[in-house]
Amino acid sequence: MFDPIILFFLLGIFAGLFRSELRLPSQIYDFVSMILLLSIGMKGGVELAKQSVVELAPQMLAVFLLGLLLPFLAFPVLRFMGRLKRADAASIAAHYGSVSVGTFAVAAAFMVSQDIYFEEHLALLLVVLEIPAILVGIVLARGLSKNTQWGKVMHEIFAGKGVVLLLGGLIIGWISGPEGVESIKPLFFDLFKGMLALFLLEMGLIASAKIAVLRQYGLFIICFGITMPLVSSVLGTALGIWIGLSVGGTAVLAALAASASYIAVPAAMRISVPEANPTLSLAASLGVTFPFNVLIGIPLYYQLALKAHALLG
Amino acid sequence: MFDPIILFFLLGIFAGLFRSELRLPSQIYDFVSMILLLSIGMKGGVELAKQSVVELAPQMLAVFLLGLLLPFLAFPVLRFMGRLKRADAASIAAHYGSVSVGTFAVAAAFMVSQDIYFEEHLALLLVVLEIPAILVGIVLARGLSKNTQWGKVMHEIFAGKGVVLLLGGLIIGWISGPEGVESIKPLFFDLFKGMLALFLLEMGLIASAKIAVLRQYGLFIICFGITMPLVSSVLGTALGIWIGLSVGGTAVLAALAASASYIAVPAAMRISVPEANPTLSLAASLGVTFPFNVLIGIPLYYQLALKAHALLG
Amino acid sequence: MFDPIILFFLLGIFAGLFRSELRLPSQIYDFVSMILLLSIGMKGGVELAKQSVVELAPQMLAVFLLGLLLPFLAFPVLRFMGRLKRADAASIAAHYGSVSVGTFAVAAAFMVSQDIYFEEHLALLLVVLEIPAILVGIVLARGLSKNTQWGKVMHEIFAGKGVVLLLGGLIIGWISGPEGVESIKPLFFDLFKGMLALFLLEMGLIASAKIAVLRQYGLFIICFGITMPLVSSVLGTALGIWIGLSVGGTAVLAALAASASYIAVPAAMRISVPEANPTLSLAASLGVTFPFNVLIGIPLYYQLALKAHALLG
Amino acid sequence: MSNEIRTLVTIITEASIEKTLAREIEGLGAKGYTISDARGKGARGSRSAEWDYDGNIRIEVVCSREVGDKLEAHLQGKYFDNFAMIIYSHDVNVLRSVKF
Amino acid sequence: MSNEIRTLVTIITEASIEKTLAREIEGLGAKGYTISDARGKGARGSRSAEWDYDGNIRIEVVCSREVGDKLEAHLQGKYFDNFAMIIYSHDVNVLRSVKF
Amino acid sequence: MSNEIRTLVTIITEASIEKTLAREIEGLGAKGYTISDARGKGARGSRSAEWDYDGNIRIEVVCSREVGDKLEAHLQGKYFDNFAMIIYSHDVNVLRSVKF
Ligand SMILES: Nc1ncnc2c1ncn2[C@@H]1O[C@H](COP(=O)(O)O)[C@@H](O)[C@H]1O
Ligand SMILES: Nc1ncnc2c1ncn2[C@@H]1O[C@H](COP(=O)(O)O)[C@@H](O)[C@H]1O
Ligand SMILES: Nc1ncnc2c1ncn2[C@@H]1O[C@H](COP(=O)(O)O)[C@@H](O)[C@H]1O
Ligand code: NA
Ligand code: NA
Ligand code: NA
Repeated sequence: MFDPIILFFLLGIFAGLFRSELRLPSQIYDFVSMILLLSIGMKGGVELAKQSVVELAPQMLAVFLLGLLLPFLAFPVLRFMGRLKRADAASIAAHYGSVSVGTFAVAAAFMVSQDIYFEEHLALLLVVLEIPAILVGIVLARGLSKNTQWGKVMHEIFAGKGVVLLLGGLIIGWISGPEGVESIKPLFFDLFKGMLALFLLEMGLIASAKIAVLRQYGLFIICFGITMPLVSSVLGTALGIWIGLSVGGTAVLAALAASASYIAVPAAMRISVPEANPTLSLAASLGVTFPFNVLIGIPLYYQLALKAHALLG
Repeated sequence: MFDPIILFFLLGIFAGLFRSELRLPSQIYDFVSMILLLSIGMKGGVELAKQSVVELAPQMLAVFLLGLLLPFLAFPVLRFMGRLKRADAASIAAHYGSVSVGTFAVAAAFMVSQDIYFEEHLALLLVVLEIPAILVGIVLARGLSKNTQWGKVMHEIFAGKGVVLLLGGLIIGWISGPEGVESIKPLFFDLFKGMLALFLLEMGLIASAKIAVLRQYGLFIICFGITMPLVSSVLGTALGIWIGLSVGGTAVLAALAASASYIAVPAAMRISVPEANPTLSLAASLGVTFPFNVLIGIPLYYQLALKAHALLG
Repeated sequence: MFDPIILFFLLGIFAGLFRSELRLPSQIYDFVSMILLLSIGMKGGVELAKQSVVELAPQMLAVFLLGLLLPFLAFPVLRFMGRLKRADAASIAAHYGSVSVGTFAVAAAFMVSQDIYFEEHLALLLVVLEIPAILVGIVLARGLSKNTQWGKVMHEIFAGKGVVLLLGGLIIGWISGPEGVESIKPLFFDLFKGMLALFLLEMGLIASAKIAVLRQYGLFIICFGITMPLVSSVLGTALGIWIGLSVGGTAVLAALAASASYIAVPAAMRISVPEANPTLSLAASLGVTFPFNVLIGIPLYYQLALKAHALLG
Repeated sequence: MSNEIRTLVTIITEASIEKTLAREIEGLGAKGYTISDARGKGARGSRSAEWDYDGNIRIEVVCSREVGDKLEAHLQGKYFDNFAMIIYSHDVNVLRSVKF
Repeated sequence: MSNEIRTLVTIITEASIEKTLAREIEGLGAKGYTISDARGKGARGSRSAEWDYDGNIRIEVVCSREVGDKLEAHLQGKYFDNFAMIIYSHDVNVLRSVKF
Repeated sequence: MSNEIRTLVTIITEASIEKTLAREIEGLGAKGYTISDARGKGARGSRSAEWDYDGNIRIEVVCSREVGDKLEAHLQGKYFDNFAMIIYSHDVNVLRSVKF
């Protein structure tokens, strides 16, 4: 049976292809995103409250290293097979080394709807995985130039809306605990999946608008946008098992690894590597990889996690 | 006892007349409308899932014919009694032959609050009834001119936000079925009536803004805006009984027939019959007929349906 | 244990100080405010339905007199100790004589989360307390000049969004009664605290933006912004006991007295006393008093009410 | 084209006085106006439009030189002392000059 | 600076025809356009943008004099009779004149 | 009226650099600026503002000729190669010229 949120995504794609005048006002998109980010953060925070953060330090370190590794895998492919300019290759590598919160939300909703347990504190790992690829991307584009204003870069990253709301939500959930958040559950938890449906409707519209661009940049970017997440998901799966996640948690981490950023990284690249073409990286991330992960990837990564746990777990 | 949503409508009217600075931001109006349209669609779709669509084909055909008929009734009255320009008469006839989703929502809420059964799949008939009057209106204004770009007209109609969300919701509800939509119920179903209240607050503000315009166009348009829905509702009632709807369903169909469009038709007329004055048709539809139906019409149509069912049912 | 809504406020303050790009779109702020205002109004109205309004007349009169008194206390302090221009002193006095609905909402949420009973019909007293200080402020600035267009002033006050929604909500709640509002509860009541959390997030951002301004105006305005609410809260507490409120009700009335307006009064002053500097009064009200009341004042006023009731009640 | 010259007066000021200004502009003889939302910074500090209270509006009036002068004089007298406001104007070519 | 002169054509009209207009502007040879939302009042009454249907848009096109003239002629012919619309234009200095 | 002439520089560019630009405009000596949201199309494709990332802003700066020239030179040097941006300018009459 189809989950209705997937149908909302398809509705958005079809409406976009059909050149419907449908669109979510950008302020509503902001509102919906805020609810999703805070909700994900708070759910994670509530779980964190139940365990010692110190125990999580190794997991966080491991995931951080994955975030450093992924762009190094992507860059040569983009630069030499794709013959992209250095700045573009570095920027796209950063997008794919980082994560998409929307993909995380869909993966989490998939687990919930199939009654599969997963570690909610993955929200914390989500934040950790968001950041290293940005740093690597800048270095790949510029070298270890003394001119890079790392302070400004770090501020750009941590002051971004996404990180503030996720981290803020994590801390609020962590301090408040399960009973504390009870009174704000109706907005942040009960409405979560409906908000995710609206979000996906708009993402479908956005994805369909990228198709014209994709045509222009040709086949390589499409192949990369499908192959790269598959490779990343395998690494994510391996890491998930290694750090002791459940099957569901492993699949969600694989989806995170497979996901490509479309908010934090483009914003950071625009500031730090402005000569990279944002149209190109967003076409790949929003036009290929996000739809692929939502429609095909997530169930696949779950099968992968099942198999891998049976073999190695 | 007064339903609070009616009080929200009255609050909007009074605030408008009192020249309050109250207004719903247009992006919030969009958000609220989207929730209502998707919700109506999905509720209808869930019901459709329970029966064969083929069985509904005759109902759809009958309703389509009603939609063709109504503007032909309205046009001569507007043209000859109201002495309106041909384009204006045709455009207003199209408005009154088509439907208002807001009126449908209020009628449905009326039935729910009084515990009266009605066929939720009327949402499908709502979409069917929305369209034919637009085509008739264009023909009435232009004749069967070869110049009319029917393809463009049809795209304009089907790509409109309202139809996409209603049809999209219908399909999502139909595919997902009752358990499928369970997880998005809190946003789309539980909040429905509160959202309808906000919608009516804004509609009250809009309606009261039309009063200045009404003064300018005089008595005819007010009389038409009240008489036409009464006539249409009788036809709607008859049709409801004929196609075998329940009492509640008959009353809702009567309200649909009685309602006048203020979104799809004005948009289509602006493109296809631009010489028709949109201020005039919207004054009638929003300033007279919508308030009349919400405040007086719907309970009346229910009484009518009761009587008619007792006599003929 | 920290109430999460307080944490949202702190998150807003920190995000603002950290110069994060986080902000609630103004249309969403409007939406959230509307829900809060209507909800507060309706809750109050439902309670009013249970008692005779005539019985409340003395309470309303007493609160009205408090609203007249407070600006007369504040004005000389501002004018002679603070050496402010007459218009500024009058305007700030009006802000502090009037009320903040946000503070009321936080106080009410505090009582609910601690299971303390309070009279919901205080929403009516909130409206009553909003108004007299505005009139006094204008008189303090202008004298009893014949030039003041009192009709326009009254229209400005009563047609303001806040008053219309609060009064509208009160009337809707009053007419509909507890069962009537049942169907719109999910939006207006269940989501209340989540909406309040978003509201406080934005208020934190706004408050932090006032800090630059505060630096410019120096210590006096900070001291006033803390001392004045303390004084007002004592008067509010005394009045609460005198008019027979419960402990919780007394504390909420004290919080109301202690709160300073940031919507109705600035709007009215901008029209009627335009030479008063709005930056100054808003820095005090939003940058000092609102945070003070939310973070420290409200629990304090509750302790005060407890003590006072033990002594005098 | 058969254009004619009119004056375009642009006013940037506080959103809270929109309704009053609109009335006054009509009262001074302008046949129309266009308003859009804005934010900005000037002598009276930053107006970020993060919040109803804080926003600016941008009003454009196409009119005859005389009406433009009257309008500027009126606004200068009534608002410059106490409101965040700037005004600038320049000539534009218009079609359908009878409309302005 | 090494500026050059181009024409800035500003069109204020009904929001509902945005997509059509954008296509037509490109079709007539303009190399770009900028659109923002607006509200206002004119001969066809008040357009308050409270509501989708009711809003205005403000379109700016920087272009050569010839394209500007063609654009004005086209819009005047097609829209002036039935749509709320005003057009005005004036010269501006541009950088990178090859873009316009 | 006792007007004086200043230059109005209008910049249309990507929304994501709003804060940086505002700082730079002030740094170059302008005494204020006005910003509004926009969408549009140009050499770098369509920017539809459907989405935070995608939007344009329209910045107006009223300033002296010298500041205007400095501003244009700075923006051209720093942004023209990598950002969607157009700039145009023209003279306007201002009231209270001391403000600009
Ligand atoms: N030099 C300027 N250029 C463009 N806009 C300005 C300028 N100065 C002020 N403004 C705008 O006019 C508003 C009011 O200006 P002011 O009265 O100087 O605070 C500001 O918030 C800006 O939006
Ligand atoms: N004199 C004017 N000055 C500025 N804007 C105008 C003027 N006249 C009309 N407008 C704008 O153009 C739109 C259409 O004008 P109209 O066709 O006269 O109704 C109005 O809604 C206003 O936004
Ligand atoms: N000829 C033009 N007329 C008006 N606006 C333009 C023009 N060309 C570009 N723009 C605006 O400037 C932005 C950046 O332009 P570009 O750098 O050419 O992509 C576009 O998104 C448009 O909003
Ligand atoms: Na990734
Ligand atoms: Na009808
Ligand atoms: Na007070």
